[in-house]
Amino acid sequence: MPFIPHTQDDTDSMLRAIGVNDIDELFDEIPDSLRCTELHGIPEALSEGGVSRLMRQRAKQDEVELNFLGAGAYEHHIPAAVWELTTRGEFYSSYTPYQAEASQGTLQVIYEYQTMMASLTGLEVSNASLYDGASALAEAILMAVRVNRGSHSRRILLPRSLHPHYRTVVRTITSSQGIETVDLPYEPNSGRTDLDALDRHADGDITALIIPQPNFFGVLEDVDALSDWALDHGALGIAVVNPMALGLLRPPGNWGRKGVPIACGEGQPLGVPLSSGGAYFGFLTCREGLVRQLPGRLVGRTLDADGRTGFTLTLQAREQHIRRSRATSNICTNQGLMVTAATIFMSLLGPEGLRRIAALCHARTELLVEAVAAVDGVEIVFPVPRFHEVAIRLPVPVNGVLERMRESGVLGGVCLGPWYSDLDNTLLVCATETKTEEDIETYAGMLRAAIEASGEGL
Amino acid sequence: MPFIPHTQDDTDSMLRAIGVNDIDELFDEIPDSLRCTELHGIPEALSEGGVSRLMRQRAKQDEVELNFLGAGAYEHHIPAAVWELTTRGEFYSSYTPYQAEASQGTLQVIYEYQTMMASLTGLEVSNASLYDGASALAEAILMAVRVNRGSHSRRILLPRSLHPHYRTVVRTITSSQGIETVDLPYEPNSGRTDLDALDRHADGDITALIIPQPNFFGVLEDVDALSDWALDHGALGIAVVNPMALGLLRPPGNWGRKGVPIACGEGQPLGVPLSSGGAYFGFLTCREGLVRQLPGRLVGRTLDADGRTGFTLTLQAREQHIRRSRATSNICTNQGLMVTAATIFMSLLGPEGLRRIAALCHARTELLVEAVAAVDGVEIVFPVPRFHEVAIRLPVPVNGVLERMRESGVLGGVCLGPWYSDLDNTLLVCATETKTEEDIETYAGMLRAAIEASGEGL
Amino acid sequence: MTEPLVFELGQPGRLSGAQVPREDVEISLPDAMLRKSAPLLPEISELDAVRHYTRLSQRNFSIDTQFYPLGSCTMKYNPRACNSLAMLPGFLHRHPLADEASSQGFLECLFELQEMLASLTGMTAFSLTPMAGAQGELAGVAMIRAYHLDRGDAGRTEILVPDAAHGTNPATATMCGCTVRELPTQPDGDLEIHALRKLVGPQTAGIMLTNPSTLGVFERRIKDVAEIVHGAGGLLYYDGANLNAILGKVFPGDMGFDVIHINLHKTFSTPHGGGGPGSGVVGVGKRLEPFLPTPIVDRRGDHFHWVDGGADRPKSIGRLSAFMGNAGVLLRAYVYIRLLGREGMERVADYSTLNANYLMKELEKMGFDLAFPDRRASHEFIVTLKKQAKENNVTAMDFAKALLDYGFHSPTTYFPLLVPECLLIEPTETESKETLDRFIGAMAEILAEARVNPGRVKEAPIRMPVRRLDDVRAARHLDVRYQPGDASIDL
Amino acid sequence: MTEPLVFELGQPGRLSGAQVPREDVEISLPDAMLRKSAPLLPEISELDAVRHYTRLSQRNFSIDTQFYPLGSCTMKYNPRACNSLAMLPGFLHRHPLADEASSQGFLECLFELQEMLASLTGMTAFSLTPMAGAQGELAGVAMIRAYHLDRGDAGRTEILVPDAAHGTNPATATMCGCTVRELPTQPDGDLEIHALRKLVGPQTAGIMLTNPSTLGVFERRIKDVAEIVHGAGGLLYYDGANLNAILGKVFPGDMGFDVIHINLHKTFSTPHGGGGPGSGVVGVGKRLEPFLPTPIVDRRGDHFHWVDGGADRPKSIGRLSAFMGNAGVLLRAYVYIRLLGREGMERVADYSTLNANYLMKELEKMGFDLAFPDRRASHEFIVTLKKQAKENNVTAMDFAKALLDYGFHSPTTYFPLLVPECLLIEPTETESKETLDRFIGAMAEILAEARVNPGRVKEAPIRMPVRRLDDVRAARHLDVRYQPGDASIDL
Ligand SMILES: Cc1ncc(COP(=O)(O)O)c(C=O)c1O
Ligand SMILES: Cc1ncc(COP(=O)(O)O)c(C=O)c1O
Repeated sequence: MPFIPHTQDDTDSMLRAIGVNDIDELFDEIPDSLRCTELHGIPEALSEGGVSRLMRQRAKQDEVELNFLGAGAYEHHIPAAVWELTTRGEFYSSYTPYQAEASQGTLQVIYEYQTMMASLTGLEVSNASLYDGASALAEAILMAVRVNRGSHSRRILLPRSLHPHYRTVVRTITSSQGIETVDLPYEPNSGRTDLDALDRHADGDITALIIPQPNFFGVLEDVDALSDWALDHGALGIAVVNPMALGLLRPPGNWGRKGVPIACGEGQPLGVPLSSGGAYFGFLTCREGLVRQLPGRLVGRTLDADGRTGFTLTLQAREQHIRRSRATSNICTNQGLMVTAATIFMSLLGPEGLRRIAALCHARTELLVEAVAAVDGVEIVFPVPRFHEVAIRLPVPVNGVLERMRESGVLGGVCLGPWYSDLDNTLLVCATETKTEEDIETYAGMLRAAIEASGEGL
Repeated sequence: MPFIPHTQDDTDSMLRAIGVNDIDELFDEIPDSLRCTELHGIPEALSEGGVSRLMRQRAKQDEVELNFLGAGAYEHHIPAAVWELTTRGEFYSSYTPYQAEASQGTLQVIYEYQTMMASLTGLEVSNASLYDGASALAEAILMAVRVNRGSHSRRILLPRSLHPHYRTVVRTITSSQGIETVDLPYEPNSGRTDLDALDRHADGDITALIIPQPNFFGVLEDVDALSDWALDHGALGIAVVNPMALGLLRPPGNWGRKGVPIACGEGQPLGVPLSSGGAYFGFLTCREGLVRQLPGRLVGRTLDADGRTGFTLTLQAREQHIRRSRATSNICTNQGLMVTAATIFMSLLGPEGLRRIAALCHARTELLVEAVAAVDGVEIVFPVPRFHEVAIRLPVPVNGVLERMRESGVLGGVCLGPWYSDLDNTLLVCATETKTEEDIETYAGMLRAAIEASGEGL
Repeated sequence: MTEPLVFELGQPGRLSGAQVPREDVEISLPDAMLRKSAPLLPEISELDAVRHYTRLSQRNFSIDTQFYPLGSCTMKYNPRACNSLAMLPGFLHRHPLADEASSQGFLECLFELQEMLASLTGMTAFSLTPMAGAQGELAGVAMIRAYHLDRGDAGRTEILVPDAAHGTNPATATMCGCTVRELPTQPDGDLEIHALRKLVGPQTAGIMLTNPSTLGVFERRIKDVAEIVHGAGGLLYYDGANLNAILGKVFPGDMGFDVIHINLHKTFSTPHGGGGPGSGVVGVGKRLEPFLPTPIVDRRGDHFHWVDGGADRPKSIGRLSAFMGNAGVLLRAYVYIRLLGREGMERVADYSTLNANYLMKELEKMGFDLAFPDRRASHEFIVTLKKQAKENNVTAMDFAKALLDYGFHSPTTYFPLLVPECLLIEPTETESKETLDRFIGAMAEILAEARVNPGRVKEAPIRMPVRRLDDVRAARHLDVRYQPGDASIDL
Repeated sequence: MTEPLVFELGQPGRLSGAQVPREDVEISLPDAMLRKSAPLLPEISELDAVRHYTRLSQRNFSIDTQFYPLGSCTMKYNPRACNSLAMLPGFLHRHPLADEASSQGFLECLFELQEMLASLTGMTAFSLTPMAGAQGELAGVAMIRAYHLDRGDAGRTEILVPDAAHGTNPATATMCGCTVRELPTQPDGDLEIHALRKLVGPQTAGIMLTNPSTLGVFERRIKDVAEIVHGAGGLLYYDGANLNAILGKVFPGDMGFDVIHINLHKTFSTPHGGGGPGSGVVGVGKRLEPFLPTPIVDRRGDHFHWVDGGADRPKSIGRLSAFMGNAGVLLRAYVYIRLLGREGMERVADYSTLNANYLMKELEKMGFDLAFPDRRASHEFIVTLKKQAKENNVTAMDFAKALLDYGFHSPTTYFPLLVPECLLIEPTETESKETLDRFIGAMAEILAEARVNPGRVKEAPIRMPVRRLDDVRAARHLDVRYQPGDASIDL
C-alpha cells in the first residue's frame, strides 16, 4: 500500500489491542446515512514510474525557449545551491517552528531573513512572510488602518499604476471591513502617478497612500514626492517594491524626508522560480514602533535556560492562535520554504551580487528599449526612467504578433489592453539578466517580422 | 572570484604572515624555465547562469522519446527519493570513510549494501564496490588467479556470449599479468554457451570459467551445468550477473551442486541512471573463505571504546595504501555514491518490489518478442528462455531502420553485426518495466514501417 | 555548538559566487534614485553559505527525520516524487501569464485536480487559488457574505464558531467584517445543540465547523446542526483541516456543508516547509458557485482555459492572489492523488484512524487520561495531563519538551483551548506500528519520571541544540534583526 | 543515539512504496531458473527509508558541513551547479550506446573537455575513460609498456617509484606486470638523484612521479630527473593527484612527462561521494598517442564522433570500462572549468598555495614541527608530531581524533610513510582565512592539552556518534554483513 506501512499482522494486532473486529468498526460513530459508498472520479493508482511519465509529458508541453514576460513575476537565474539546500528534508518537511528547541534551524533562517529584508527596505522589522505580494499589500493596508489612529475614513489611495491584480486582491480582502479604495490616475505621458490628481485629496481624510516602485509599467515613480505627500497629509505611505530593484534603488525607509513606515511586496525575484505563479512569498516590513500591529509570524532572538543564544517565535499574542477574533490577521501557514530559498539566495549573492544583477536587468531592458524603438511603428509609451520593464505600443493588434512569436517559442509580452483601455495594442515587456544581447536582437527581429506579417495580413 | 573567498585584505595579511610580497613568490622554488605563461584553450569564465543555459541547450539536443537499448545499461524507473537522498551534501561531498568516527553514515550504508549484495547473489561477502561491471570482472579474474592455487595455467574461459566490451576490458586489464583468455563459442541456435566446446577443455588446466547470466543476448544460460563443470574441473566459476534479474532468478551461490564462489556484475540497474555510461558501479561478492583475496574496500561492524556498535573499514592490509605493490588491487577511489543510491533503491523496493520489477521487465520483453515476431521478415534469433533482451534479425540492413526510428525519437536497438559477423542485420532490443504495452506496439509499428520503407528503398 | 549568524561569517568585500555576473554595467539612472548604502546582506563564499544552511537544517526536527504526531496538522510523509515532478522544468519555468496555448499541460493538471477534489468532497465546484487554509476560510466566509448580500440580506453578519475551533476561524470571521459567536461543547465532545438553537437567527451568516472536530471526535449530530443553521437561513462552512480522518468515508457535501476548504498541505501531503507554503483550495455546492474566487480552470473540448472575473463570473468575490495561488503545491497534491489512486484515498482514513485509536488505547492502558474516554478517536485524540499537572506539577509543555529528547516531535499542546493541559495527538497513516510503540514507550517513561522525578522532566530538553528558551525575554527585549556592532546577547 | 540497521526496521511482508509496480505478472520461465528464497532486503515504508538514510547522512562529516584539510585529496568545495547541470534529463537519460546523431550535445562537452585538459597540462591528447586515478595509472603504465613492446623492447619491466609515492603507484605497476623499484628521498624532500642514476637502465620502463610530491614540496630537479630517465630509455608518468598546486603555473608536459593522469575529483572538484566515483583521465604526449585507451571523441567539421579501437586505433591498449568511463563526473568537471574560466584556473594554484603556506607558517609559530621547514609548501605540507609522540605519547592519530571534536575533519595521517607521526595538511583554495584561523586555534588548543593532559587527547573523540572504534576486533571477528537472528554485537 503506497506510503502505508501496515502489514496484515500489524493491522490485526492493532485491532485486537483496540478491541474491534475490523477497521470499519472504528467509524461506528458516524451515522450510516452519511457513509459514502464509492469514489467516482478518482482514477486508479499509478506507480511512481507511471505518474512520472505522465507529468513529464505534461510539463514538456509547456516549455518555451525565451520568455519576455514580467508583470509581477520575473525570471532570474537561481543558483543551484538555493534549491538543493531548500529542499533538504529538514527544511522541506518540517512544521511551523512552534517547538522552538526542535526548530532552531528554521527559526535562525527566519531571523536572518528578517534582518535582510529590514535592511533591504531600509526599515526595522520584517515579519516571517505572507502569502504573496498582492495579499501582503492587503495586509499592509489593514495594518495601516489599525495603526493610523488619526484617520477615521478607512480611505486608501490606490494608484492605477499599481499591478491591476494587486488592486483587485486588495479589494477582495479589505472591502468587507469597510475599507474604501480610491483610484489615483497616472500621467499619460510618463506612466507615473499623477501628483495633481493626488493633490485633489489634500483635504480628505486619507488613511494610507500606496506607492509602487517600480510601478506596474516598470516606471520609476517620484517616490520622494509621494511619501512626503503622505507624511504631510496624515496618511501612511505604504511602499510596494520589487526587492530585486532594491539592490540598486533607494529603499522605502529613505524615501522623502522621513521614509515610509511600511513596505511590502512580492519576494519571488529573490530565488523563487516562476513556477506558474506560486508558491511565492509576500514580505512586509515596518518601523519598529508598529510591530504590535504587524500581521504574521515574527522570530526573536533570546536566551535559553543555560544562557545560550536561541531563537523563538515572539509577540505571538498578535496572532490568531492566541488572540483569535482580535488577531492582527487570520494568517497561519505562510510561505516558510520560499523564505528559506530567498535567504539562501541573498546569502549567495551578497549586496554586490544583488546590485549587479539589478543593474544588469536594468541595462538589458534599456538595450531592449533601444532595439524595439528601432522597429518601424513601435512606440515606447513611457519614455522615462524605468527598472526592467517597458510598455511598447505596436502599430498592429498585439494578439497576432504574440501568436507568431510564440510559434517560434518566444513569449513576447503581456497585453495591457484588457486592463487599461487607453493602452490598447500595448505590450509590457521585460528583460532580466537572463537575456543576452543576442536574445534581445532575436526579440526585436521577431517583433519586426511579426509586425510586418500582421501588416500584410490586414 | 568564483569559489575563492579571499578579499584583498585577507590576501595581504596572509602574505604578511608568511613573509612574502606577493603570491608569485610562493612559487619561487619552481625553476623559471618551467613557468608557463598563458592558458590558451580555456575560454573566459561564464557565470552560473551562462553555463546553465549552455548545458541546457546541449542536454536538450540529446533527449529522445523512447529508448529500447540495453546491452549492459538499462533504463529503470528510479524512485525520486533515491537521488534526493543520495545527493545530500553529507553523502555527496564526503571523502572515503578513513576517519571512521566521522563517517558512520557512509560506513553503515556500505555495511548495509554489503549485506544486500551478498544475499542477492547468494554469497557471503561483498566488497564496497569496484568501478563498473566490466572492470569488476577483470578484478574477479585476477582474484580467481590468486585464489585458485591448484591451477597454474592462468587460463580463463571467456564465453563469446559475454558482453563484447567486457571481453576487451578483461584483456586490457589482465593481459599484462600473463593471463590468457580463451573464447568459448555459443550455440548458434540458442545463443547459450556451447557445452560441447566447453568439454574440449576438460583436460586442460583452467583457472576460471566465466558464466554470464543472463548473457549478452538476454538469453539465460544453463548455469547449473556450467558451474558444475567448473567445480568438476578445478576451475573457479565466476558469475557475471544482472542484479535486477536476481530479483527473479536463482542466485550464483545456488547454481549447480555447490554454487560458484565468486559473482560480479554491473550494479547500474539498481537505481543508477543511464547517465551516458557512468558513473555506474561494479559489484563483487564471494565466499567467506576468499575474503583475504578480495579487491577493494570492505566495511566491518565492530565496537567502540564504550562498547557501542560502530562501523569501520576493515582488512585494509589487502589494499594499496597498506600493502602497496603486493595489494590485491590498485583500486582506491571506488563508486561510493552509486552504492549509496543502490542501497536506498533496494531499501525502497524490498524483495517483493525487486521481484516484481524483474518479472515485469521479463514480461514486457516477451510482449515485445511477440509483437516483433509478427512483423514480416523479422526473426527471433534465439528462441529460448530469456530475461529482458532479445536479438532480432531484420530482412533489411539495420542502419536505415534505426535511422528512420530515430527520426521519430525512438532508439530501436543495438546492432550486433560489428561484434558478431554471424549476427549481421541483427538488433539487440530491450524492454524494461518502463515500457508500456502501447510503447511496445509503437515499436513494432515503427519497425514494420521502417522495414517496409527500407525494402522500397532497395 | 551554536551556529553563528550568517552575517557573522563574512568579510566586507568578499564576493565569491559564480552566480554573480562578471559583467558590471554602467547605470544611467538619476543618481538620486540610487541606493546609497549597501543592504546588510552576507558577504560569504558559496562554500560557507552551503555549510551554514546545511548545518542549520540539521538543527531542525522534520518528518524526514522524526515522528511528528502534531494534532490538527496531519504531518504525514511527503513523497519525494511529488517534489521532483512538481519541479519539472516545464512547470518550474512556466510564467504565470504565459498564454493558454503554452500552458495546456499545467492547466490539464489543475482541471483534473478541481474535478477530483469535488468528487472527494461531494461539492460541485472548486477554486484552487487560496494559498493556505486561512485564506480558504476567508474566501469561504466572503462567499457566504456575498451570497447573502446578493439576495439582499445585508443583516447576516454573525458567524458561529465552536469554542474548540482553530484560531483562524474566528480571526477569519473578523477579517470578513463579521462578528463571532462562540458555541459551547458538551462534555462528550459534541456541540451543545440547544445553545446552537438559541444562537441562530436572522443575523446568522453561517457556522464554521470541522468534523471530526479538533477534539478528535466526530460530531454525531451534524445533520441536526445543518438543519438548524440552514433552517435559520445561515450557511455551513467546513474547515477541512481534518479531512484526512474521513477521506472517502464521508462527503462534507452530504453532511450539509455549503462550502469547504481543504488544506492540501495536510490531507494531500504537500510539505509544510517549516511554516508553509500551503494551499487552502475551496469547494462549494451549487448555491455558492457564482461567488467562487478566480481564476478557475475550465475546458472546452480538448482545450483548457482560464475563467477569470469580469463577464464570466460577475459575482465572483474576486482574486486572492496576484496570479493563481500556490501552483507548485497544487501540482504536488495532484501527483499525490494520482499515486494513491482511488483505493489509496480510501485507505487514508482507514489507517490514520486505526493508528489514532491504537495509540489512544495503548496510552490509556499506560495510565494516561483521555479527554473523551468514551469516544472513538478520529485520526487524532486528546490526552489531558490535568492530573499530572496538579499532582506533580508536570505540565503538557513539560511532556512536550521531554519527548524531544526521545527523538519525537511533541504533539500539539494547549489546543484546543477548552481541554486543560492537553496533548492533541495525530499519528497519521504513514507511521508504522513500531514507531507508535516506541512513542508509547517514551510516553510511559516520561510518565513514570514525572512521578518519581518531576524536576528532571521540567529540565527537558537537554539533548536539543538549545535548552528551553526564554519567551518572556524574547517579547520584552525584542530582538528581531541582527545589527552589526550590537553586543551579542551571548555576552 | 545509534541508528539501527535498515534490516532491523522492517516487518516481513511490508510493501509500501509507490515505486513498486502494482502489476504482478505471471512468469513463464522454467521454475528451476527461479529464485526460491527472497533476498535479504529491507521491508520498510518509504518514509522509514527516507528517515533512515537522512539520519545516516547526518552521521557524516563532509565538505558541505566541515573543513576537510585532507592532504593529497584536494577536498575543495563541490559547486552545486556542477551537480544539477550534469543531471539534466538529456544527459541523465542518455543511453551510453545511443547513436551519435542523438549524442551531439554530450559529445561536444567531452570533446571540449579533452581539448581543455590538454591545454591545461601541455599534453597533446586525452582519453577520458579511466574511472579513477588508479585506473588512470593503470592506463598510463600499460601505455608505457605497450610503447616499449611496440618498439620491440620487451625487457623494460621495472617501474621506479619514490618512497613517498601513493600506494596506488606501486600497486599499479604490479597490476601491469612490472616490478617496482623504490627511490629514496633526501632530507630536503627532493629525490636522491644519485640513487636514481644508479637504478635506471635498460630494464627501466619508466618512473611514476607526483610533482609537487606527496611531501608537499616541488621537486626542483625535475628536469634532471626527466633527462636521466629519458636518457636511460624510460618514460615519465605524472600522477596528477597534486595538479591543483600548479594548475596554470607549470605544464606537466613541459617538465618532461610523457603521460599523466588527472584526478578530476580533486583538481576539478567533482565530489568524492563518500569514496567515489572519480575520474582519472589520461593525457599523453605525441609518442604515446597511438596507445591511448578508447573510446575517445573526435570531430569532423561540426560533427562529433567516437573513435573506438579496431582499425582507427590499432595500437590502443583497449577499453577500460564497459562504456566510456564516468560520464557524469566528466560533465561536472566540464561545468567546473567553464565556471572558473581561464582566470579562475590560474587562481586555483595561487590561492591553494597561499592557504597552505599561511597555515604552515602559523602552525609553525604555534609550536608545531614541520617536516620540511626550509621549503615552500605546495598546496599542502606536513607537520610531524614525532616530538609530541615521544614526550607526551600523543600521536598523529590522537590529534586527528581530537580535531573531530572541534568540528574539523582530520588531515591525512601516516602518509606519506617516510615521515613519522605525520599530518599531511591541504586546505585548498576554497577555504577562507577565518576557517584557517579557527583550525589553527583548534590545533593550538590540542597541542596545549597534549602537554598538560595527554590522556584527554587520547580519549578523543567524545562528540562523534561513536568513540574510537576497535579495528583489531573488526578484523579478527570479521562481521561484514548482517545475519538475521545473530545476536547483535551490542549485547
Ligand atoms: C483546524 C484548522 N483549521 C484551520 C487551519 C489553518 O490552516 P492554514 O494554516 O493552512 O492557514 C489549521 C492549521 O493548522 C487547522 O488546524
Ligand atoms: C598521490 C595520489 N595518487 C593517486 C591517487 C589515486 O587516485 P584514485 O583514488 O582516484 O584512484 C591518490 C588518491 O588519493 C593520490 O593521493
